[in-house]
Amino acid sequence: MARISVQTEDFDLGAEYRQLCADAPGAGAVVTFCGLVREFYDAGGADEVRELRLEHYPGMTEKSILEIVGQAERRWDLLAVRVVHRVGVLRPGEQIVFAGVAGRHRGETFEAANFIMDYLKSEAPFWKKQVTRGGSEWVNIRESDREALVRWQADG
Amino acid sequence: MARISVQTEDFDLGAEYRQLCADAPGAGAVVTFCGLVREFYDAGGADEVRELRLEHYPGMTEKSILEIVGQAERRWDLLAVRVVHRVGVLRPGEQIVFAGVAGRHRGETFEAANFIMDYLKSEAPFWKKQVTRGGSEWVNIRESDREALVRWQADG
Amino acid sequence: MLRIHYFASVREAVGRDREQIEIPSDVATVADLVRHLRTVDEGFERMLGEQEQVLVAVNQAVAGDEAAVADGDEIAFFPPMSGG
Amino acid sequence: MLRIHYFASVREAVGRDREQIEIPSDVATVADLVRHLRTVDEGFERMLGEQEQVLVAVNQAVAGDEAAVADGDEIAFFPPMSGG
Repeated sequence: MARISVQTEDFDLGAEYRQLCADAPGAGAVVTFCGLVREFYDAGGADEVRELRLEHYPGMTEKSILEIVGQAERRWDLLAVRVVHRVGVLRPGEQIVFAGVAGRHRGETFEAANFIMDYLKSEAPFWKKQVTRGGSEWVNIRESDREALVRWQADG
Repeated sequence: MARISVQTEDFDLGAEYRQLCADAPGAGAVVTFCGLVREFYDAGGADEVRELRLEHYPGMTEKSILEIVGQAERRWDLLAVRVVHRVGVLRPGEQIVFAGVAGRHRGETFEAANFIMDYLKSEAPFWKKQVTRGGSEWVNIRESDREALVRWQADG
Repeated sequence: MLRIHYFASVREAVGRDREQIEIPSDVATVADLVRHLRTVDEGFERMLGEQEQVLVAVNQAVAGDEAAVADGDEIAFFPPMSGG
Repeated sequence: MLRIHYFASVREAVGRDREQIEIPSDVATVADLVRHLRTVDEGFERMLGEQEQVLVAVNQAVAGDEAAVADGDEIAFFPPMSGG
Protein backbone atom coordinates (compact mmCIF):
# COMPACT_ATOMS: atom_id res chain seq x y z
CA MET A 1 0.00 0.00 0.00
CA ALA A 2 1.66 3.21 -1.17
CA ARG A 3 0.16 6.69 -1.33
CA ILE A 4 1.99 9.63 -2.84
CA SER A 5 1.09 13.29 -3.25
CA VAL A 6 2.70 16.33 -4.82
CA GLN A 7 0.85 19.37 -3.55
CA THR A 8 1.07 23.07 -2.71
CA GLU A 9 -1.01 22.59 0.47
CA ASP A 10 0.57 21.89 3.84
CA PHE A 11 0.11 18.45 5.44
CA ASP A 12 -0.63 17.24 8.96
CA LEU A 13 1.93 14.75 10.24
CA GLY A 14 -0.46 13.36 12.84
CA ALA A 15 -3.09 12.64 10.17
CA GLU A 16 -0.51 11.07 7.84
CA TYR A 17 0.66 8.83 10.68
CA ARG A 18 -2.89 7.72 11.50
CA GLN A 19 -3.48 6.88 7.82
CA LEU A 20 -0.26 4.83 7.72
CA CYS A 21 -1.39 2.86 10.77
CA ALA A 22 -4.82 2.31 9.19
CA ASP A 23 -3.16 1.10 5.97
CA ALA A 24 -0.86 -1.28 7.86
CA PRO A 25 -2.71 -3.44 10.37
CA GLY A 26 -0.19 -5.61 12.18
CA ALA A 27 2.63 -3.05 11.88
CA GLY A 28 5.15 -3.04 14.72
CA ALA A 29 7.10 0.04 13.65
CA VAL A 30 6.30 3.35 11.97
CA VAL A 31 9.04 5.78 10.97
CA THR A 32 8.23 9.27 9.75
CA PHE A 33 10.56 11.85 8.29
CA CYS A 34 9.60 15.47 7.88
CA GLY A 35 11.80 18.02 6.10
CA LEU A 36 11.40 21.68 7.05
CA VAL A 37 12.59 24.85 5.31
CA ARG A 38 15.77 26.00 7.04
CA GLU A 39 16.79 29.61 7.46
CA PHE A 40 20.17 29.03 5.91
CA TYR A 41 20.81 26.74 2.98
CA ASP A 42 24.05 25.10 2.05
CA ALA A 43 24.57 26.91 -1.21
CA GLY A 44 23.46 30.10 0.45
CA GLY A 45 26.30 31.67 2.42
CA ALA A 46 25.36 33.96 5.26
CA ASP A 47 22.14 35.45 3.97
CA GLU A 48 18.93 34.41 5.67
CA VAL A 49 16.43 32.61 3.45
CA ARG A 50 13.17 34.52 3.05
CA GLU A 51 11.46 31.95 0.92
CA LEU A 52 12.07 28.76 -0.99
CA ARG A 53 10.45 28.17 -4.38
CA LEU A 54 9.95 24.56 -5.26
CA GLU A 55 9.56 23.72 -8.93
CA HIS A 56 8.84 20.24 -10.27
CA TYR A 57 8.14 18.32 -13.48
CA PRO A 58 4.46 17.33 -13.28
CA GLY A 59 3.94 13.76 -14.42
CA MET A 60 7.56 12.71 -14.14
CA THR A 61 7.55 13.68 -10.46
CA GLU A 62 4.78 11.26 -9.52
CA LYS A 63 6.31 8.55 -11.72
CA SER A 64 9.73 8.98 -10.08
CA ILE A 65 8.33 8.87 -6.55
CA LEU A 66 6.33 5.72 -7.31
CA GLU A 67 9.45 4.16 -8.79
CA ILE A 68 11.49 5.00 -5.67
CA VAL A 69 8.78 3.66 -3.36
CA GLY A 70 8.53 0.50 -5.49
CA GLN A 71 12.28 -0.04 -5.14
CA ALA A 72 11.95 0.25 -1.36
CA GLU A 73 9.00 -2.17 -1.35
CA ARG A 74 10.97 -4.75 -3.31
CA ARG A 75 13.98 -4.34 -1.06
CA TRP A 76 12.23 -4.55 2.31
CA ASP A 77 9.09 -6.17 3.67
CA LEU A 78 7.00 -3.02 4.15
CA LEU A 79 3.33 -2.71 5.04
CA ALA A 80 2.57 0.88 4.01
CA VAL A 81 4.43 3.84 2.54
CA ARG A 82 3.36 7.46 2.24
CA VAL A 83 5.22 10.30 0.53
CA VAL A 84 4.06 13.92 0.36
CA HIS A 85 6.19 16.55 -1.38
CA ARG A 86 5.15 20.17 -1.47
CA VAL A 87 5.83 22.56 -4.34
CA GLY A 88 5.40 26.30 -4.73
CA VAL A 89 6.50 29.04 -2.34
CA LEU A 90 7.51 28.01 1.19
CA ARG A 91 8.85 30.03 4.11
CA PRO A 92 11.44 29.07 6.78
CA GLY A 93 9.99 26.65 9.30
CA GLU A 94 7.38 25.31 6.87
CA GLN A 95 7.11 21.60 6.08
CA ILE A 96 8.48 20.59 2.65
CA VAL A 97 8.41 16.83 2.53
CA PHE A 98 7.00 13.85 4.41
CA ALA A 99 8.04 10.23 4.10
CA GLY A 100 6.37 7.63 6.31
CA VAL A 101 6.95 3.89 6.39
CA ALA A 102 5.10 1.24 8.39
CA GLY A 103 6.64 -2.20 8.73
CA ARG A 104 6.82 -5.23 10.96
CA HIS A 105 10.23 -4.47 12.47
CA ARG A 106 12.16 -1.37 13.31
CA GLY A 107 15.38 -1.90 11.36
CA GLU A 108 13.86 -2.31 7.91
CA THR A 109 11.40 0.52 8.54
CA PHE A 110 14.19 2.98 9.39
CA GLU A 111 16.26 1.85 6.44
CA ALA A 112 13.39 2.14 3.98
CA ALA A 113 12.45 5.67 5.12
CA ASN A 114 16.05 6.81 4.84
CA PHE A 115 16.42 5.13 1.42
CA ILE A 116 13.28 6.82 0.10
CA MET A 117 14.55 10.23 1.24
CA ASP A 118 18.00 9.63 -0.30
CA TYR A 119 16.48 8.89 -3.68
CA LEU A 120 13.77 11.53 -3.43
CA LYS A 121 16.40 14.22 -2.95
CA SER A 122 18.34 13.38 -6.07
CA GLU A 123 16.18 11.31 -8.41
CA ALA A 124 12.77 12.97 -8.27
CA PRO A 125 12.52 16.10 -10.47
CA PHE A 126 12.24 18.82 -7.84
CA TRP A 127 14.34 21.96 -7.77
CA LYS A 128 14.68 24.47 -4.96
CA LYS A 129 15.36 28.14 -5.44
CA GLN A 130 16.13 30.18 -2.36
CA VAL A 131 15.29 33.85 -2.08
CA THR A 132 17.40 35.95 0.29
CA ARG A 133 17.70 39.70 0.77
CA GLY A 134 20.55 39.64 -1.73
CA GLY A 135 18.59 37.94 -4.50
CA SER A 136 17.69 34.42 -5.48
CA GLU A 137 19.65 31.34 -6.45
CA TRP A 138 19.13 27.67 -7.19
CA VAL A 139 20.11 25.27 -4.43
CA ASN A 140 22.61 22.66 -5.53
CA ILE A 141 22.39 19.12 -4.28
CA ARG A 142 24.70 18.59 -1.32
CA GLU A 143 27.67 16.36 -1.93
CA SER A 144 26.66 14.15 1.02
CA ASP A 145 23.35 13.36 -0.71
CA ARG A 146 25.19 12.04 -3.73
CA GLU A 147 27.35 9.90 -1.47
CA ALA A 148 24.21 8.49 0.11
CA LEU A 149 23.10 7.14 -3.27
CA VAL A 150 26.46 5.54 -3.93
CA ARG A 151 26.18 3.81 -0.57
CA TRP A 152 22.78 2.25 -1.35
CA GLN A 153 24.01 1.07 -4.72
CA ALA A 154 27.02 -0.61 -3.11
CA ASP A 155 24.72 -2.30 -0.56
CA GLY A 156 22.41 -3.40 -3.38
CA MET B 1 16.47 20.13 24.78
CA ALA B 2 15.37 16.65 25.79
CA ARG B 3 12.01 15.58 27.21
CA ILE B 4 11.35 12.06 28.41
CA SER B 5 8.28 10.35 29.87
CA VAL B 6 7.44 6.93 31.23
CA GLN B 7 3.67 6.68 31.41
CA THR B 8 0.68 4.36 31.31
CA GLU B 9 -1.30 6.86 29.18
CA ASP B 10 -1.29 6.76 25.41
CA PHE B 11 0.42 9.57 23.48
CA ASP B 12 -0.45 11.61 20.38
CA LEU B 13 2.25 11.46 17.72
CA GLY B 14 1.04 14.66 16.07
CA ALA B 15 1.27 16.57 19.36
CA GLU B 16 4.72 15.13 20.11
CA TYR B 17 5.89 16.22 16.66
CA ARG B 18 4.56 19.75 17.12
CA GLN B 19 6.35 20.00 20.48
CA LEU B 20 9.61 18.83 18.89
CA CYS B 21 9.29 21.53 16.21
CA ALA B 22 8.55 24.15 18.89
CA ASP B 23 11.61 23.00 20.87
CA ALA B 24 13.85 23.13 17.80
CA PRO B 25 13.52 26.38 15.85
CA GLY B 26 15.76 26.18 12.80
CA ALA B 27 15.41 22.42 12.45
CA GLY B 28 15.58 21.06 8.91
CA ALA B 29 14.71 17.45 9.71
CA VAL B 30 12.46 15.67 12.17
CA VAL B 31 12.45 11.87 12.46
CA THR B 32 9.89 10.06 14.56
CA PHE B 33 9.72 6.40 15.45
CA CYS B 34 6.66 4.76 16.93
CA GLY B 35 6.59 1.17 18.16
CA LEU B 36 3.24 -0.64 18.19
CA VAL B 37 2.16 -3.87 19.90
CA ARG B 38 2.24 -6.67 17.32
CA GLU B 39 -0.13 -9.59 17.25
CA PHE B 40 2.68 -12.12 17.20
CA TYR B 41 5.90 -11.74 19.14
CA ASP B 42 9.19 -13.38 18.39
CA ALA B 43 9.37 -15.47 21.50
CA GLY B 44 5.74 -16.31 21.03
CA GLY B 45 5.26 -19.08 18.50
CA ALA B 46 1.91 -19.24 16.75
CA ASP B 47 -0.39 -17.98 19.46
CA GLU B 48 -1.95 -14.58 19.00
CA VAL B 49 -1.01 -11.99 21.60
CA ARG B 50 -3.99 -10.79 23.64
CA GLU B 51 -2.09 -8.31 25.70
CA LEU B 52 1.39 -7.16 26.53
CA ARG B 53 2.36 -6.24 30.09
CA LEU B 54 5.18 -3.77 30.36
CA GLU B 55 7.06 -3.67 33.64
CA HIS B 56 9.85 -1.23 34.44
CA TYR B 57 12.20 -0.12 37.22
CA PRO B 58 10.95 3.32 38.31
CA GLY B 59 13.84 5.69 38.85
CA MET B 60 16.41 3.68 36.93
CA THR B 61 14.21 3.81 33.82
CA GLU B 62 14.23 7.59 33.62
CA LYS B 63 17.94 7.70 34.45
CA SER B 64 18.75 5.17 31.70
CA ILE B 65 16.71 6.99 29.07
CA LEU B 66 18.34 10.33 29.92
CA GLU B 67 21.74 8.65 29.70
CA ILE B 68 20.93 7.20 26.25
CA VAL B 69 19.61 10.55 25.01
CA GLY B 70 22.72 12.27 26.39
CA GLN B 71 24.95 9.86 24.47
CA ALA B 72 23.06 10.69 21.27
CA GLU B 73 23.33 14.42 21.96
CA ARG B 74 27.09 14.15 22.43
CA ARG B 75 27.46 12.07 19.30
CA TRP B 76 25.36 14.19 16.91
CA ASP B 77 24.40 17.86 16.64
CA LEU B 78 20.73 17.55 17.66
CA LEU B 79 18.23 20.31 18.38
CA ALA B 80 15.53 18.44 20.31
CA VAL B 81 14.85 14.89 21.47
CA ARG B 82 11.68 13.39 22.89
CA VAL B 83 11.19 9.86 24.24
CA VAL B 84 7.92 8.43 25.57
CA HIS B 85 7.74 4.84 26.81
CA ARG B 86 4.49 3.34 28.00
CA VAL B 87 4.20 0.76 30.78
CA GLY B 88 1.29 -1.33 32.05
CA VAL B 89 -1.15 -3.38 30.01
CA LEU B 90 -1.25 -2.82 26.24
CA ARG B 91 -3.23 -4.51 23.48
CA PRO B 92 -2.23 -5.35 19.88
CA GLY B 93 -2.14 -2.23 17.71
CA GLU B 94 -1.53 0.09 20.66
CA GLN B 95 1.43 2.46 20.74
CA ILE B 96 4.27 1.38 23.06
CA VAL B 97 7.14 3.76 22.46
CA PHE B 98 7.89 7.06 20.75
CA ALA B 99 11.30 8.48 19.89
CA GLY B 100 11.51 11.80 18.07
CA VAL B 101 14.60 13.72 17.03
CA ALA B 102 14.84 17.17 15.45
CA GLY B 103 18.12 18.21 13.85
CA ARG B 104 19.61 20.40 11.18
CA HIS B 105 20.20 17.66 8.63
CA ARG B 106 18.53 14.43 7.71
CA GLY B 107 21.38 11.94 8.08
CA GLU B 108 22.28 12.67 11.69
CA THR B 109 18.61 12.89 12.67
CA PHE B 110 17.86 9.42 11.28
CA GLU B 111 20.97 7.97 12.88
CA ALA B 112 20.24 9.47 16.28
CA ALA B 113 16.63 8.21 16.33
CA ASN B 114 17.76 4.70 15.38
CA PHE B 115 20.58 4.80 17.96
CA ILE B 116 18.19 5.86 20.73
CA MET B 117 15.82 3.00 19.88
CA ASP B 118 18.67 0.47 19.77
CA TYR B 119 19.79 1.41 23.27
CA LEU B 120 16.29 1.85 24.64
CA LYS B 121 15.44 -1.72 23.70
CA SER B 122 18.32 -3.28 25.55
CA GLU B 123 19.68 -0.82 28.11
CA ALA B 124 16.60 0.73 29.67
CA PRO B 125 14.98 -1.45 32.35
CA PHE B 126 11.73 -2.42 30.64
CA TRP B 127 10.43 -5.97 30.39
CA LYS B 128 7.60 -7.25 28.21
CA LYS B 129 5.37 -10.16 29.11
CA GLN B 130 2.98 -11.40 26.45
CA VAL B 131 -0.33 -12.98 27.26
CA THR B 132 -1.77 -15.43 24.72
CA ARG B 133 -4.64 -17.90 24.92
CA GLY B 134 -2.10 -20.51 26.01
CA GLY B 135 -0.76 -18.51 28.93
CA SER B 136 1.84 -15.83 29.46
CA GLU B 137 5.57 -15.59 28.95
CA TRP B 138 8.38 -13.05 29.08
CA VAL B 139 9.61 -11.72 25.73
CA ASN B 140 13.33 -12.20 25.23
CA ILE B 141 15.38 -9.56 23.47
CA ARG B 142 15.80 -10.40 19.79
CA GLU B 143 19.27 -11.36 18.71
CA SER B 144 19.22 -8.62 16.03
CA ASP B 145 18.81 -5.98 18.76
CA ARG B 146 21.97 -7.16 20.46
CA GLU B 147 23.80 -6.99 17.15
CA ALA B 148 22.61 -3.43 16.71
CA LEU B 149 24.41 -2.43 19.91
CA VAL B 150 27.62 -4.08 18.83
CA ARG B 151 27.44 -2.12 15.58
CA TRP B 152 27.16 1.26 17.32
CA GLN B 153 30.06 0.40 19.61
CA ALA B 154 32.23 -0.51 16.62
CA ASP B 155 31.29 2.79 14.92
CA GLY B 156 32.08 4.72 18.10
CA MET C 1 6.82 16.63 -33.45
CA LEU C 2 8.81 16.71 -30.19
CA ARG C 3 7.54 18.40 -27.04
CA ILE C 4 10.50 19.93 -25.20
CA HIS C 5 10.33 21.08 -21.56
CA TYR C 6 12.91 23.12 -19.66
CA PHE C 7 13.05 23.31 -15.86
CA ALA C 8 14.66 25.37 -13.12
CA SER C 9 18.00 27.05 -13.98
CA VAL C 10 17.91 25.48 -17.46
CA ARG C 11 14.48 27.03 -18.05
CA GLU C 12 15.74 30.44 -16.94
CA ALA C 13 18.86 30.19 -19.10
CA VAL C 14 16.96 29.11 -22.23
CA GLY C 15 14.34 31.75 -21.53
CA ARG C 16 11.24 29.58 -22.03
CA ASP C 17 9.63 26.65 -20.31
CA ARG C 18 8.44 24.59 -23.28
CA GLU C 19 8.25 24.39 -27.04
CA GLN C 20 7.30 22.01 -29.81
CA ILE C 21 9.61 21.35 -32.75
CA GLU C 22 9.39 19.28 -35.89
CA ILE C 23 11.87 16.44 -35.52
CA PRO C 24 14.65 16.84 -38.14
CA SER C 25 15.38 13.77 -40.24
CA ASP C 26 18.95 13.44 -38.88
CA VAL C 27 17.85 13.31 -35.19
CA ALA C 28 17.62 9.74 -33.87
CA THR C 29 19.18 10.06 -30.41
CA VAL C 30 19.46 12.53 -27.52
CA ALA C 31 22.96 13.42 -28.71
CA ASP C 32 21.59 14.21 -32.19
CA LEU C 33 18.87 16.40 -30.70
CA VAL C 34 21.33 18.33 -28.55
CA ARG C 35 23.56 18.88 -31.59
CA HIS C 36 20.55 20.13 -33.55
CA LEU C 37 19.34 22.51 -30.83
CA ARG C 38 22.84 23.98 -30.37
CA THR C 39 22.90 24.81 -34.06
CA VAL C 40 19.46 26.33 -34.44
CA ASP C 41 18.99 27.87 -30.98
CA GLU C 42 21.39 30.45 -29.59
CA GLY C 43 19.65 30.38 -26.18
CA PHE C 44 20.15 26.63 -25.92
CA GLU C 45 23.83 26.92 -26.87
CA ARG C 46 24.38 29.67 -24.29
CA MET C 47 22.53 27.65 -21.63
CA LEU C 48 24.82 24.63 -22.17
CA GLY C 49 27.84 26.88 -21.71
CA GLU C 50 26.51 28.33 -18.46
CA GLN C 51 25.14 25.24 -16.74
CA GLU C 52 27.44 22.97 -14.78
CA GLN C 53 25.42 19.87 -15.56
CA VAL C 54 22.32 19.31 -17.68
CA LEU C 55 20.20 16.16 -17.47
CA VAL C 56 17.84 14.91 -20.15
CA ALA C 57 14.62 12.95 -19.75
CA VAL C 58 12.90 11.14 -22.61
CA ASN C 59 9.22 10.47 -21.91
CA GLN C 60 9.70 11.34 -18.24
CA ALA C 61 12.65 9.03 -17.57
CA VAL C 62 16.24 10.25 -17.28
CA ALA C 63 18.12 9.13 -20.38
CA GLY C 64 21.69 9.03 -21.69
CA ASP C 65 23.16 10.52 -24.88
CA GLU C 66 22.49 7.39 -26.87
CA ALA C 67 18.79 7.12 -25.94
CA ALA C 68 16.47 7.02 -28.94
CA VAL C 69 14.35 10.08 -29.74
CA ALA C 70 11.29 9.61 -31.96
CA ASP C 71 8.33 11.56 -33.21
CA GLY C 72 5.82 12.26 -30.44
CA ASP C 73 8.34 11.99 -27.59
CA GLU C 74 8.40 14.33 -24.62
CA ILE C 75 11.93 15.56 -23.94
CA ALA C 76 13.02 17.57 -20.90
CA PHE C 77 16.24 19.37 -20.01
CA PHE C 78 17.00 20.29 -16.42
CA PRO C 79 19.78 20.65 -13.81
CA PRO C 80 20.46 17.94 -11.16
CA MET C 81 17.48 17.53 -8.86
CA SER C 82 17.43 19.14 -5.44
CA GLY C 83 14.21 18.01 -3.76
CA GLY C 84 13.53 16.68 -0.29
CA MET D 1 20.67 -2.04 55.36
CA LEU D 2 20.34 -2.95 51.68
CA ARG D 3 17.16 -2.45 49.68
CA ILE D 4 16.82 -5.25 47.14
CA HIS D 5 14.44 -5.13 44.16
CA TYR D 6 13.48 -7.98 41.84
CA PHE D 7 11.92 -7.44 38.41
CA ALA D 8 10.11 -9.41 35.71
CA SER D 9 10.92 -13.15 35.50
CA VAL D 10 13.44 -12.80 38.35
CA ARG D 11 10.73 -11.28 40.54
CA GLU D 12 8.36 -14.13 39.72
CA ALA D 13 11.00 -16.78 40.38
CA VAL D 14 12.06 -15.29 43.72
CA GLY D 15 8.41 -14.81 44.64
CA ARG D 16 8.63 -11.22 45.88
CA ASP D 17 9.36 -7.80 44.41
CA ARG D 18 11.46 -6.23 47.12
CA GLU D 19 12.99 -6.70 50.55
CA GLN D 20 15.39 -5.06 52.97
CA ILE D 21 18.25 -6.96 54.53
CA GLU D 22 20.95 -6.13 57.05
CA ILE D 23 24.24 -6.15 55.19
CA PRO D 24 26.39 -9.01 56.54
CA SER D 25 29.93 -8.06 57.54
CA ASP D 26 31.50 -10.28 54.84
CA VAL D 27 29.59 -8.65 51.93
CA ALA D 28 31.66 -6.00 50.14
CA THR D 29 30.84 -6.68 46.46
CA VAL D 30 28.00 -7.86 44.24
CA ALA D 31 29.61 -11.31 44.11
CA ASP D 32 29.67 -11.47 47.93
CA LEU D 33 26.02 -10.47 48.10
CA VAL D 34 24.97 -13.12 45.55
CA ARG D 35 26.90 -15.76 47.53
CA HIS D 36 25.18 -14.62 50.72
CA LEU D 37 21.67 -14.67 49.20
CA ARG D 38 22.20 -18.14 47.70
CA THR D 39 23.03 -19.44 51.15
CA VAL D 40 20.26 -17.85 53.15
CA ASP D 41 17.49 -17.76 50.54
CA GLU D 42 16.26 -20.91 48.82
CA GLY D 43 14.04 -18.89 46.47
CA PHE D 44 17.06 -16.86 45.28
CA GLU D 45 19.14 -20.02 44.76
CA ARG D 46 16.34 -21.65 42.77
CA MET D 47 15.84 -18.46 40.70
CA LEU D 48 19.52 -18.42 39.69
CA GLY D 49 19.22 -22.01 38.55
CA GLU D 50 16.16 -21.27 36.42
CA GLN D 51 17.12 -17.96 34.81
CA GLU D 52 19.25 -17.91 31.69
CA GLN D 53 20.85 -14.59 32.57
CA VAL D 54 20.49 -12.30 35.58
CA LEU D 55 21.69 -8.70 35.62
CA VAL D 56 22.47 -6.66 38.72
CA ALA D 57 22.11 -2.93 39.26
CA VAL D 58 23.72 -1.07 42.15
CA ASN D 59 22.03 2.25 42.83
CA GLN D 60 20.16 2.08 39.53
CA ALA D 61 23.19 1.43 37.31
CA VAL D 62 24.02 -1.99 35.87
CA ALA D 63 27.07 -3.33 37.70
CA GLY D 64 29.51 -6.25 37.44
CA ASP D 65 30.42 -8.90 40.01
CA GLU D 66 33.21 -6.81 41.46
CA ALA D 67 31.13 -3.66 42.05
CA ALA D 68 31.17 -2.46 45.65
CA VAL D 69 28.06 -2.90 47.79
CA ALA D 70 27.71 -0.75 50.89
CA ASP D 71 25.18 0.02 53.57
CA GLY D 72 22.26 2.04 52.23
CA ASP D 73 22.65 0.85 48.62
CA GLU D 74 19.76 -0.05 46.36
CA ILE D 75 20.38 -3.36 44.60
CA ALA D 76 18.24 -4.83 41.83
CA PHE D 77 18.20 -8.22 40.11
CA PHE D 78 16.48 -8.65 36.74
CA PRO D 79 16.65 -10.47 33.39
CA PRO D 80 18.00 -8.77 30.20
CA MET D 81 15.85 -5.79 29.23
CA SER D 82 13.25 -6.09 26.50
CA GLY D 83 11.78 -2.62 26.07
CA GLY D 84 11.05 -0.58 22.97
